[in-house]
Amino acid sequence: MREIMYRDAIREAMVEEMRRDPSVFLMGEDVAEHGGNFLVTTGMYEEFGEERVFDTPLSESALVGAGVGAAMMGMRPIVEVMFADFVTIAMDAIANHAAKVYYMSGGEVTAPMVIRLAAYGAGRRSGAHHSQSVESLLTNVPGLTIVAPSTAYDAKGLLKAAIRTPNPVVFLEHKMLYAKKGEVPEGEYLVRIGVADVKREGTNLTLVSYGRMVDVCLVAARTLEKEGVSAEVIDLRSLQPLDEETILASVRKTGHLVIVHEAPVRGGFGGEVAAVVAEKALGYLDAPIKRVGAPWVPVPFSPTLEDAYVPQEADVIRAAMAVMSG
Amino acid sequence: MREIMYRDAIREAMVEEMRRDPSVFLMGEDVAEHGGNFLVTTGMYEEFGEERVFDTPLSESALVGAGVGAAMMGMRPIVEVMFADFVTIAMDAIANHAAKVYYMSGGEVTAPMVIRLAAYGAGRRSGAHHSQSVESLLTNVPGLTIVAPSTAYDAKGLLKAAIRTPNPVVFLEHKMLYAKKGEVPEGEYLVRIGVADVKREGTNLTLVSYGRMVDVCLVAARTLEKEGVSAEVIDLRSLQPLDEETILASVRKTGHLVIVHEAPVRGGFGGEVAAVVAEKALGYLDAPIKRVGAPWVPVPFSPTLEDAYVPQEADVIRAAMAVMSG
Amino acid sequence: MAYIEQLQPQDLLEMYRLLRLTREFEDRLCALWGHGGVVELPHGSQGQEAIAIGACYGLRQQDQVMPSLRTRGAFIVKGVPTSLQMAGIFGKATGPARGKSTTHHMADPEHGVLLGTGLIGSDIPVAVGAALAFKLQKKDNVVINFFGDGAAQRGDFHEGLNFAGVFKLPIVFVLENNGYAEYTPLEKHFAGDNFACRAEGYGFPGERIDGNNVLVVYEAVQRAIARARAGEGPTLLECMTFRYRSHCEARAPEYLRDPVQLASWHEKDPVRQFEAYLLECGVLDEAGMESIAAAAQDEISASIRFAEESPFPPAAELSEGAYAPEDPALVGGRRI
Amino acid sequence: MAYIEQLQPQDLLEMYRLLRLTREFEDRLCALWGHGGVVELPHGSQGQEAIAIGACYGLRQQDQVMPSLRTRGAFIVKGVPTSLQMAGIFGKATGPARGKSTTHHMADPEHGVLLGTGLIGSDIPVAVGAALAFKLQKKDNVVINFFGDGAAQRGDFHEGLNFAGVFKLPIVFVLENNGYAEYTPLEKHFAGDNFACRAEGYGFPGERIDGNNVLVVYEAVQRAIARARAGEGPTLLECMTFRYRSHCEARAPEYLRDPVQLASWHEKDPVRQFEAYLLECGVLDEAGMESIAAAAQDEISASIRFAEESPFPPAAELSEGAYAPEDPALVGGRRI
Ligand SMILES: Cc1ncc(C[n+]2csc(CCOP(=O)(O)OP(=O)(O)O)c2C)c(N)n1
Ligand SMILES: Cc1ncc(C[n+]2csc(CCOP(=O)(O)OP(=O)(O)O)c2C)c(N)n1
Ligand SMILES: [Mg+2]
Ligand SMILES: [Mg+2]
Repeated sequence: MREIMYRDAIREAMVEEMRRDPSVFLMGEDVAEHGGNFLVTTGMYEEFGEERVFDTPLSESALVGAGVGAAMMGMRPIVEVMFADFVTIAMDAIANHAAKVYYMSGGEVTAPMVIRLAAYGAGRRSGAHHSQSVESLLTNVPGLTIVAPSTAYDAKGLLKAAIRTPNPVVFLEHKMLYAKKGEVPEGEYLVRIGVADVKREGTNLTLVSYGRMVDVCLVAARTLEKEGVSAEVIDLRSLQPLDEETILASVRKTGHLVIVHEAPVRGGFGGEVAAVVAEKALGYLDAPIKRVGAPWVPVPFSPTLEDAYVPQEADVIRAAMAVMSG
Repeated sequence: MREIMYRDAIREAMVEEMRRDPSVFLMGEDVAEHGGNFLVTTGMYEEFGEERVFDTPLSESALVGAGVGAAMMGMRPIVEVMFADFVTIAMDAIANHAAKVYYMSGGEVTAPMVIRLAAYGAGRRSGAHHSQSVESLLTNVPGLTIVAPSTAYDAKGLLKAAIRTPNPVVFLEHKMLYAKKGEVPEGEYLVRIGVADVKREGTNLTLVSYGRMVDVCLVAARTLEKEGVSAEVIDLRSLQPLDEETILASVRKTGHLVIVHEAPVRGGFGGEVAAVVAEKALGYLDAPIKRVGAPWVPVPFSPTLEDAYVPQEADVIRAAMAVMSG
Repeated sequence: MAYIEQLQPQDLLEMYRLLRLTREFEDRLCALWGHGGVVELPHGSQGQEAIAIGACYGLRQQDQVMPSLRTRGAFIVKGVPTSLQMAGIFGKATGPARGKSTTHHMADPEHGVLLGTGLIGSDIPVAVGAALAFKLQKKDNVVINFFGDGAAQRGDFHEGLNFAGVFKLPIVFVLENNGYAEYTPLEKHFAGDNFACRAEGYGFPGERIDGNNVLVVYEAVQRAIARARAGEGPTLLECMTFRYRSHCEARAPEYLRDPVQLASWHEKDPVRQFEAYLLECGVLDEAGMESIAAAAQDEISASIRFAEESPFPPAAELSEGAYAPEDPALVGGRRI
Repeated sequence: MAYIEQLQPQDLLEMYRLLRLTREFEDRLCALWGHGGVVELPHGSQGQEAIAIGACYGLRQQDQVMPSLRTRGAFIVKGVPTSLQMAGIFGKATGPARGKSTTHHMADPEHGVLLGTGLIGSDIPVAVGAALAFKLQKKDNVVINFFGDGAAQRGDFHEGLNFAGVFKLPIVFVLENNGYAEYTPLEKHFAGDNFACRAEGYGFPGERIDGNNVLVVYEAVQRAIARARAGEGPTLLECMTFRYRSHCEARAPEYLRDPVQLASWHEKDPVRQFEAYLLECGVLDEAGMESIAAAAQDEISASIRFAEESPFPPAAELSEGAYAPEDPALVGGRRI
């Protein structure tokens, strides 16, 4: 099958949905002529024109806030936040407005919009303010839907589904995945939000992950195979809703769990996954649950430091071996 | 011993520290002549004058951001955010600036400040935007220190410690605790940040909580006693740093754990506590870990709905019984 | 004054009725506070009613209003039943969102009221987004966004107005300058001479007007609306006014304020002022005045009765409605 | 022009040296990009150097600057060694924070440089807070806060300037208007005529000036600083300029820009302009010019060598320094 990059898959999803539905439009900083710093929106302005693909002032709060207002009035905005780190200045529009529209209006108003938190994560020497994994700033906010695809295929299918849902969706795009290639069908398909993907079957260890760390887990799993550990790798794909059943089924089978994400461990989403298992599959655990994540520091700039910051295959293997021998 | 209200204890801590250290000052909205909507800062303007206790424009981002700048230049600001829900518009100054100052400056600059997220939590018919428990928006941010006292005694001792630390501290004040009375010594004392408090000793169930829910757990514990369940109640007091040892020691003793907080369960801090136990004391657990928290909705306004929203003694008991029989 | 000249006597009488009804609503509500029943803390708009009535009179149903914390009149002019508002204030199931949200920031798509927020000023970009939708949909509807002098210090005021200016959106920003942000007087949160001048920094006109004269407000807003419908962009109108009550009913009207200043504004009362004008030009007589007043009293009495007799929402409804129903083909998994 | 008249020939020569050194730094850095070594993506300030040099020349060590993404000259005038900056750009342990942060937003308390942020505009309230500290400490130091036209659309610009105006803080806001926010031209993110007028809405003076004339900038900033030190409050200076390079080195200078416009600005080059002036008034001669140029070349060459030869920070340093050392009597527990 045709292989395209993650960034191209995201664009394809937006383009297909904009052709299908005139109420869908894209706004953000430098998304039009420029096509985005990561080439995600290249060519969209040329196809749809400045009424449906346009640049906004350097005003993230107004960007997302205006998206909410437009969504409440029947449009289906896709708003791109250039770097996910900037979510801190759009938090109110996301957490206090978009997320609460349906409930506070007693179901009379919806806010169907997709907030693309672009280029999250470390790896490009971008410093503390252009490299963060921000999902936990949002995972305790009722009303939100949060997805974080790890492949081009999922990126396209999940984004198309996200654009069609009547609720606000936060779409997390890891900057180190943009150039990653993967098989993506030409035409129409959807990936269900809230359904995890078992990327690799295994019998005695479950590795739960999402975003960029999925590939790290897959590499680790191959190495672990040589050590006699058969690791099952689960890509959550969505954090809200969460596919508890897939996680629990795997843990009931393997009895061992390691959760891996790029965000720092303390207060990270891994805690939620561990808690779900500790409540609903505790009896099946043959060993303590381990979490792998970044150290408790901001993302450093220098290559030697940043490379050490990002969880590596070795970290996953170390945790896995500890769990298997524990 | 003398009994005073939680709000008075907070004020006393600020007053004592301001008398002790001229670099400490207080700014916020209506904290001066008005003395705050919850009477926390009453009289401070009169004692310290407008140079050390002053009102700011309705600009939370500038309020906290200016606090960071003043702290970097040798002051020790206490900034009051009138309602914790407004943290969404001050997130950037807290999470992207204050939290990162020391690391990004290679230890050359500090940001010693206290951000008082006032009047958090439900219970006063204030609606979705004046009733939230916002701690999980901040618990995954390295560089922050986060405390949430449940008693007047802890409020005073923790706030005094917070004002003296060289790092930024987020101080969470539950609106329903402001009028709660407790024994508070007249003079100088400190409560160590990062140390939990065993509020009640027990032998076969551990209830971990913080903030307003501590009292709910204590009431539930008394009822459970009658059911033959001896519940130990732990008040975390600080979420960052976290007193893992106290939690683990208790669970190793009781073998049963229920975590209780007012915030919604999914993505809440309870997940972190569960994960710590599932990693470090799994072998001691005789039953699944249960979490009690608010349902997955914004905080509703109507009394019947809001009362049902806040976790009650009955919810804790239900979870406790399930754990004890599980 | 082009627009007010087109107003017919029945328009003037209707404006007067709306002013009286709004005043009646607020006075009765404030009187009830503390005597049981009223759950939502009142933030009375008495003294400022001319702004909401003048700005909203004559709006289309599809035109949207984003009220401030002190724009009761906007709900009333837009046709949100006073009984629904009162029931919401009582926290009843017959109120907005069946009690899930306060009426302060209630949504009413049927009457063109946008869902607001408890975060003062954060509603501005959202209102701007509604205007953006109108532009993209090529509809000539407008949005009227009300907010106070305190809200004008929020970053969202700046980002929202600049955004609206850049895209020439059909929106009118109505700034209710009552000289206070809660208990903080204007001079302590603003060093400028006026707010109207800020519009220049966004590339559209700004004007300071008398917010206590309903016809002055009507004229200015109608002019701004014409601009907006014609695709010429936003306008900022700074309406000078004063509130009689304290920020909210938790305090007395004189609390931290100068009684003399308070009294001086009562002289400029928007209802009495308009009343005198109507009596003078013979559009209204004592009898008509009385019957309008009586009708307002009856309506509010009925609304209060409705609110009192309505049931509270059953606790079971708490956990419903955080998400709009989703196609299972699109979304699975567990929310919690 | 009161202030520039007090400048001595050696001041003028020093300003020229600083301009040349800054230009040299930027040109050499941009030339190195892509050829290994340079880790931090360059955001060249070529064409805008007069703003930083003119604004910072003559500042006290205790005066604080909060640079923008394009204020290399501010670091240089304030005395941050070019070797330290270059080492930081190379990601070396000899750079700011031993490689933990980029140099874009580096802190240097010793030289009076405030820690910035990668979030454009968010530094404004922080700079205002530094000025607040000076006021509370009764020091007559000032803060110079640099930012661009794009940053001026952030809510933090509004909240920060209003806050500074209300408290009459000792700060000078230097807006570098280069007509672009990344690749978005001014007319697409701003509908106003100028930014200077926004100051009126905050109650302090604003002025638009020629940002390519170092003496014009110096004069205006000195006047603003005098105001600030005298406790009269902030000033907003909109400096008109243009950048020769693209937003960053990821694109060519002409990318999405008009070559003619680009060329026209080269005519107004701040370095050449000042050079011509100095030659004309005899403060500088060809020989002096050459030696200053040569010295600048040598310094940057040495800085690059220093950066190249410096070690990267050991990975072990990664996890150190998220918190300042705390008294165990105050803080216990586990961070992680
Ligand atoms: C973001 C935010 N900050 C603070 C508050 C608390 N608060 C509610 S109303 C108010 C004053 C608003 O003043 P203004 O905008 O002038 O409106 P007015 O009450 O005078 O009509 C404040 C500070 C809030 N609700 N939201
Ligand atoms: C809050 C935020 N939004 C967007 C960006 C991405 N970004 C970096 S520089 C820039 C443009 C800044 O324009 P301006 O303020 O005019 O400064 P200039 O680059 O022109 O000197 C943008 C959008 C950012 N770093 N921070
Ligand atoms: Mg006001
Ligand atoms: Mg610019």
